[in-house]
Amino acid sequence: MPSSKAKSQKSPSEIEKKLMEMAKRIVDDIYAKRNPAIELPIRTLSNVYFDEVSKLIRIGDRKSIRTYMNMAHTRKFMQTVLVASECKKIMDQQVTTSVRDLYYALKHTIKGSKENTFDDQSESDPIIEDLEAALNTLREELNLKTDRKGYLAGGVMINDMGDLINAKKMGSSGWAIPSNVEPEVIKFEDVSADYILVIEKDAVWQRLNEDKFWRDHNCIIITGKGQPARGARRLVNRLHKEHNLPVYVLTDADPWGYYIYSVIKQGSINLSFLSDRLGTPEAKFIGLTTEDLKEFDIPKNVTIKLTKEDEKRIKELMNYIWFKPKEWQKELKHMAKEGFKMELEALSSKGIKFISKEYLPQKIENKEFLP
Amino acid sequence: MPSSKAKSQKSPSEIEKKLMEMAKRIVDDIYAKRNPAIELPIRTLSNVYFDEVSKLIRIGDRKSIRTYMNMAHTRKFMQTVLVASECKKIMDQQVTTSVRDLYYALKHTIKGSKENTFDDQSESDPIIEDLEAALNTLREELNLKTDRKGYLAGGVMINDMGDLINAKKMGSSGWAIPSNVEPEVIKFEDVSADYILVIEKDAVWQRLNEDKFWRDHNCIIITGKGQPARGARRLVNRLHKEHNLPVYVLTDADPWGYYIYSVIKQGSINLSFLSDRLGTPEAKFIGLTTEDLKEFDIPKNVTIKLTKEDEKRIKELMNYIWFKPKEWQKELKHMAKEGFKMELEALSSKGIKFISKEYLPQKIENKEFLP
Amino acid sequence: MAKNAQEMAQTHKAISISEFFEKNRHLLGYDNKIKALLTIIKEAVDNSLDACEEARILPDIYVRIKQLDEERYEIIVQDNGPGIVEKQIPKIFGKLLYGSKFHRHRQSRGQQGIGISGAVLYAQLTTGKATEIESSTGDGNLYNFRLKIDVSRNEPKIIEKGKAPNEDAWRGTRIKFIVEAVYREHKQSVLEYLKQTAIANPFANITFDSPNGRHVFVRGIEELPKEPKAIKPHLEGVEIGILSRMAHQTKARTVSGFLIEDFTRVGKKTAEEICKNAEVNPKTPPRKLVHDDFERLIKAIKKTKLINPPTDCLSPLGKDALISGLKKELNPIWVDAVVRSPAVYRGWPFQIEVGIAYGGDIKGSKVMRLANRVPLLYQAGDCAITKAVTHIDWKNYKLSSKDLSEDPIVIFVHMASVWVPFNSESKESIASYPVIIKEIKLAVQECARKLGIFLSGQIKAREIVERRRILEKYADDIARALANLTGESEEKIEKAIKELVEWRWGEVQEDENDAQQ
Amino acid sequence: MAKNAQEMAQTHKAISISEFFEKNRHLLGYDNKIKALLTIIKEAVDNSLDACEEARILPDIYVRIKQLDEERYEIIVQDNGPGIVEKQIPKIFGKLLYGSKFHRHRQSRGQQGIGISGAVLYAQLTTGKATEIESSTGDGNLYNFRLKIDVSRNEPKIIEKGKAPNEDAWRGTRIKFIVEAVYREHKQSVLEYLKQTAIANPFANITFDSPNGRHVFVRGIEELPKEPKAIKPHLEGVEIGILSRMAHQTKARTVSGFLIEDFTRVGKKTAEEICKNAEVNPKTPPRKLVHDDFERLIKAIKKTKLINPPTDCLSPLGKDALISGLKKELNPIWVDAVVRSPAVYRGWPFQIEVGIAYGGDIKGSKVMRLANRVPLLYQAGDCAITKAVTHIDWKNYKLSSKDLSEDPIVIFVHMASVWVPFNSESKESIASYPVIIKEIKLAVQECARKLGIFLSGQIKAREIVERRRILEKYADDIARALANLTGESEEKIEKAIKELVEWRWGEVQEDENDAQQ
Repeated sequence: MPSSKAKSQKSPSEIEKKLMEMAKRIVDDIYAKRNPAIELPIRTLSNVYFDEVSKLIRIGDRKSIRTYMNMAHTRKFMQTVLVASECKKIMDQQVTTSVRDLYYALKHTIKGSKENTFDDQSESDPIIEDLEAALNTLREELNLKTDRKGYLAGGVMINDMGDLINAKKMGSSGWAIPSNVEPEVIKFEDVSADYILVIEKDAVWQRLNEDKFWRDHNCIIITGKGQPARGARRLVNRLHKEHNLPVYVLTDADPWGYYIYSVIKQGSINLSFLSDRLGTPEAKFIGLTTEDLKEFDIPKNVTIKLTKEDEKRIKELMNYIWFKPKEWQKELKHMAKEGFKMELEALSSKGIKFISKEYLPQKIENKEFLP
Repeated sequence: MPSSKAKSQKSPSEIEKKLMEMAKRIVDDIYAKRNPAIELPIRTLSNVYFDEVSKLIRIGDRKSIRTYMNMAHTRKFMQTVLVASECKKIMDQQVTTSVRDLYYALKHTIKGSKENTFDDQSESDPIIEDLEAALNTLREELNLKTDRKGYLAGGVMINDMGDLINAKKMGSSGWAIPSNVEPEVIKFEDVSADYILVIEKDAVWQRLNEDKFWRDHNCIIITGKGQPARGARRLVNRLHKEHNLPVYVLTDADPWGYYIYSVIKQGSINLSFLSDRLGTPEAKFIGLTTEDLKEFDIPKNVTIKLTKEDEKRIKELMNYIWFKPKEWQKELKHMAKEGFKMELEALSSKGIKFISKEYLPQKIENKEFLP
Repeated sequence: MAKNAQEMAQTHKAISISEFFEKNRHLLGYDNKIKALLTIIKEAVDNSLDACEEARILPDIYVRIKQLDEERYEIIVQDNGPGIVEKQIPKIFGKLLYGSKFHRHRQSRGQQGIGISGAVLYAQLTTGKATEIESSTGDGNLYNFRLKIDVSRNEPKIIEKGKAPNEDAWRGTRIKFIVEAVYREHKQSVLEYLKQTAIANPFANITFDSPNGRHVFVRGIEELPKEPKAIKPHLEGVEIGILSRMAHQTKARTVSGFLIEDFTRVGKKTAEEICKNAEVNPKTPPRKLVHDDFERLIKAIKKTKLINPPTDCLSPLGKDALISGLKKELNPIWVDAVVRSPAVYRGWPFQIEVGIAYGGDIKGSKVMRLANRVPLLYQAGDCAITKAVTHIDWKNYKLSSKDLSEDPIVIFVHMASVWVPFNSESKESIASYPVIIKEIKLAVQECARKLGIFLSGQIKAREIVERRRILEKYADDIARALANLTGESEEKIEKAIKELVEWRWGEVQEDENDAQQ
Repeated sequence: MAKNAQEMAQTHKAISISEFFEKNRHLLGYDNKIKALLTIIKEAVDNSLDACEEARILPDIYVRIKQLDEERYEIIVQDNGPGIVEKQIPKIFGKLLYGSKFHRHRQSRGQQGIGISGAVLYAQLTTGKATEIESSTGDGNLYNFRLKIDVSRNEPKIIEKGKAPNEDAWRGTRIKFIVEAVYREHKQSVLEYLKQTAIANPFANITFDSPNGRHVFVRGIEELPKEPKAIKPHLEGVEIGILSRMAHQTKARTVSGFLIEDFTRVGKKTAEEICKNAEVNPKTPPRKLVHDDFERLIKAIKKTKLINPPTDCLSPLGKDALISGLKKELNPIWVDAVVRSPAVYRGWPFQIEVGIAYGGDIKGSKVMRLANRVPLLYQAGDCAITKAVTHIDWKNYKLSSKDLSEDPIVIFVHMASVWVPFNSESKESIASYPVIIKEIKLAVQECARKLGIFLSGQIKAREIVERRRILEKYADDIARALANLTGESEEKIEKAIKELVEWRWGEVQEDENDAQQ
């Protein structure tokens, strides 16, 4: 959809219409001398719930009202209107832009003062999320894109803006996942893989890519390089939904790795309004677990002692409803009791190829997954 | 060269021989009851010089002697021997591994103590650099690889481990640059571009890729996402040397951006022993400069005030011999005097497409480069 | 060589109190030459104020410090007080531990009869000069003395003595010392002492000719504080030694009578209850009481509920005088004061008053500590007042810093008592009895609450004006954005926003349904 | 009501020193009931030690504290000193400011004749009980008194007096007080005071029956410290007041003779130089000197170079005694001491000695402050000793913390002087004269340097053994790696490494050509 030439005139999209309606209501308030207001879904833990049916984190019904005349809101109100206006502008021009470009495009000193509209990007980013939630849309549909992160290799043929990319022929790099993977940009031409393996660490992904693990096991390997960005999560969601591929997740055995898994599986609190598009509730956890230490006879000295912060985070995870399944409670308790965590690279202590030749095949064969 | 199957027996490479010779000398020392020693080039500013002929930062002749019986060295001596041994092992197996895997493979508790061979990766990484410098080699030739970073798009056809990649057909992502781009892995099958544009920021790269800037201007665009990793630097070096492509660099107008340019151009202090392979002395600086503010009539409010740290860094840059050309001295003085810096995204304040449609074309056309 | 007891006995000898303080002058406030100057002026001015008050005269005090030599100064302090009768002059100025206030239980500045004669001692010690005193009670005679102290006997030594006709019927006392000293103007200086004295005694005129020029502190009110009454001791805190001594000196003829007459606030019922609990016949003549009787009496007193001492022995400044003093010397934008009800420690009544002045000419923060209207300038760290003030978190009262380090504020704390418990004989800080600290804290907090209300009012007023400015500031940008989004005219929207603000800016909006914003 | 001068004059009255201290008992160390107990024992034990030393008797001191009631204690202090002659007993114990040491310039524990009678005053004040004194000079008679003080006259009041045959020829003094007090064992307790006293007086036997059991501090050396000599005043620091008083009391018949005879270290030449500079005829009879003469004399004295006072009036503990005391009571692993040469402040000679004990039974760090062999337990913060010790960066001396907070160390500092300048009459801290702080600092630093050498030796020795352990620890891993790299036998390499270590581990390697490692 984006192209380098702006079409001369186009009819407004659904999203553009929503933006304009929001603005219309504000203007009506102003004319009627009412305090102008924007209604926004609340995006904190207090307004988020775990939907037992869809197994997704979802946003609740509670709204906050951001008004012009409440001093605690005035600046944010102004910023919200400005971001909405700029989104309309770039949609009119049919270009996409990065959230950082958006920030720069809007930053200026307010007339008659020394104050800036935005002081830094950490002010504009949450406003974008507010708009996404309020309009029930993705930023990509507002023609915005975020930092991209993550790589893919294996049995899938991708059509990216017309370019055909064979993920089995991407050499040592793999295919870099863009920030916008919506069907308008990215199409799957041919999917031959049997399942998707999502890997927390790029180094491990590279090890598996070098060993052509995806060829031997007929799968797709994806890394998010840590907490996956929206692009990678959306891609997993689409591949699973559209082609029914099972999803296995491989992370460090620590509370942060487990949280990454949970975000892939049921979405995050902050982006709870997007869980339908970003979460993949059928994902399974393949490892590492602290129980692996014994099962795979990993030397104890490659484990790492839990920090105070780790311990706190473990307690928090145990209280999340989506970690309530007994297998997870058991694993978390075990980690807390034993007092150690492990990184994926710890498997290298058993030999460079241990992960691709023994660990993963055994886990997949025996279906040793956590839910 | 790497493959998933280890060949049964292979003759040792040059590098392996050097490793073995180093070990042999140590063992001879031990048998002769001499203090075993490893000679290492010193890699700090004190032993680095700017070679006016090649225009590269180069390492000097001074060596340090790391010995077993000097208590300040003993642990590092042990670690050096261990890393050397592990490198030989993976070369024997003909696999590559990440520096993080190497760390995990070597980490264990020392017999009869509670001490670990390595406490964390920040202990093993410098030892790898020591070995690279001592053996005058790249880590890639030791079958090690680092984190990869950076993307490329435009007029080049790449052969990556046998996979043919057309960088004009890489959709919204571009080609992800791997950490090892040595000729054994990456070959350039066809180079049609006229020049290379190296861009500090990924967001700007994406903007240009979306606008198909590389098609309209027949070039290659590369981003290192900040300070480029070795892979991207080596790639620029090879494309320039092997295909004689001019190299233009586009960074933020701040001392950190300028330093990124200098690293691309003449190498870095820390990896001064690799400047021949990583530096591209013929690179030119295309922008941003603080003078651009006036020339392109950029609104003053998107500039950022210099911090104390910025000011300190400017002074340091002015003293580096490779920033001595008068154009650079003038720019740095101007920045210090005016007291502001600018990010690339600041150009968006002139419109989303200003950078691709006006700024870069004008600069390239008029050859407005800094040396 | 080794001595036996007989030999040792020969060296034993009585020591005069003057000799003692001559060697231990730091105990009286003569630690160094800067402080010595302050101590002398303090003793003389305190005496003048005490005398004027007792004689119900509005004080006019004149102080002059003149430099004679590098470290030699002439000090003159003159008052319009009642004057001193001729025969008392030598003893008052020339004998340590001689005075009118020690045996009397009433609030006064001086207490021990040691201050002014200490100054005479210091002068003769450092310069060898006699001190000159002129005084008249307002009759026809003007007496003048040049005095020293005979240190080994602790008796006055009259160097010269004269009598002149007092033609103007002048009344008052004038003292002239010549001492080794150093004059400085800093936070513990004579000038600061006189300024605080002027605040605490707004009924006094004080003129000060310093080596650097004249300072005049003009009287702010025309009324003297009410005269404190002397009281008898209170039974609370009386110890067996004192009780038995008093019993042997009493004029009362029965124990019961002794308790009622020699102590304050003991009625017949209380006296008899004490005697009963002590198993002492209330009719027993006090001189016949033996040691065991006293022990039982002390125990009985401790068990008996006693009425608090009367408080007319106290003479606080009062709220109006305090405010007047702070206003005239500090010129603040806000001032208020709090006077606590009297309280009691160890049987002694005391009363705390606090004034706070804020802003205006005040720069920085300062705690002024006073005891019986006398400023305390040294040993702030040890003082109950400092402890009470620094334990308060001033941010609670809308000041900008927890410890006042960034606020223009003077906190004036006055303790009035029959017997102020000082930490040392130089009377520079008040001992930290818990009940004293508590009273100070309550008074300071009450006054600080009033200041807090004033300050938050100021803040609120600023905020409301600020609100309008902020709303209008954003109008331009909001209008442009809304125009782009709706296609309406930017000018029209901006005008509407400004009308809206004009219409409704005064309304206070509370953040209720919107915790996350 | 308003009073005139005549009325006021009638109320003036002399105050006795006993009355003064009765009301200001905190000045003598009776701030509270815990401290009171310590003060009494301190005064009595100090007197006993002083008396024994003067009579050249090795002291045996017995102290007993017995609880009688919740806050009532009986205190007994007994010595084997010279005893007190019958007629002196009442004055010594029953009159304040009476003593043998005030007018004499010599190092002693007590100074002002105010301590022990102050204790008697406190006892009668709090419990009404007389103090009992028994004493014999070793002849056939044993005298006993029950004494109080007549407070208004500051004279002893003999309640009972007796004489008994002294059949065992016992010699010494025994005092028994009954007081209100509270007994505690903490860092400012009687026990701590006696322990420090035992360290500072290792020639004394001290037995202490506390309410919680017996503590015995056994004599460590059998020799008394050398006897200090009395000295005359020194001209440095003499003030005009003192000079003129002395001139009127002297037996000398010329000014020159007066200067030579009544002051220490003034020779004929010096005396004449002073007279010449002062333009005073050296033959003038001192009584004929007038004020101006004294002024000129004082100026001349200030200009004249004076010889330092003699130091035989001082009796430091000495290095051996100090080490002996610290060893016997603290059982450290290291101890040493430094005795400075005498120095002078304001004409008074003084001498600093410092002992440091480290490790062994010592837990935590402590500074023991002593003046003339008397431990100082209160007001540490104000004391010159504390200031000197805390200004030292102890890390420079190889201790593990800058402020000693983590080290097992006792720093013992003793100031011996004819006249110790205390900050208050209760003698709890030494005034911070710069020259005193400097002397303490130099002594402590010198002693600390010795400790530093000891500690760095310990560290070095540990390091050398550690070196071998480290080298051997890595042998296994290095051998395996080298075997992999060279193809040689792992066992063979490991054996060779161990031989290498065995051969060369003692060699010290310095980091020379290898700064970056």
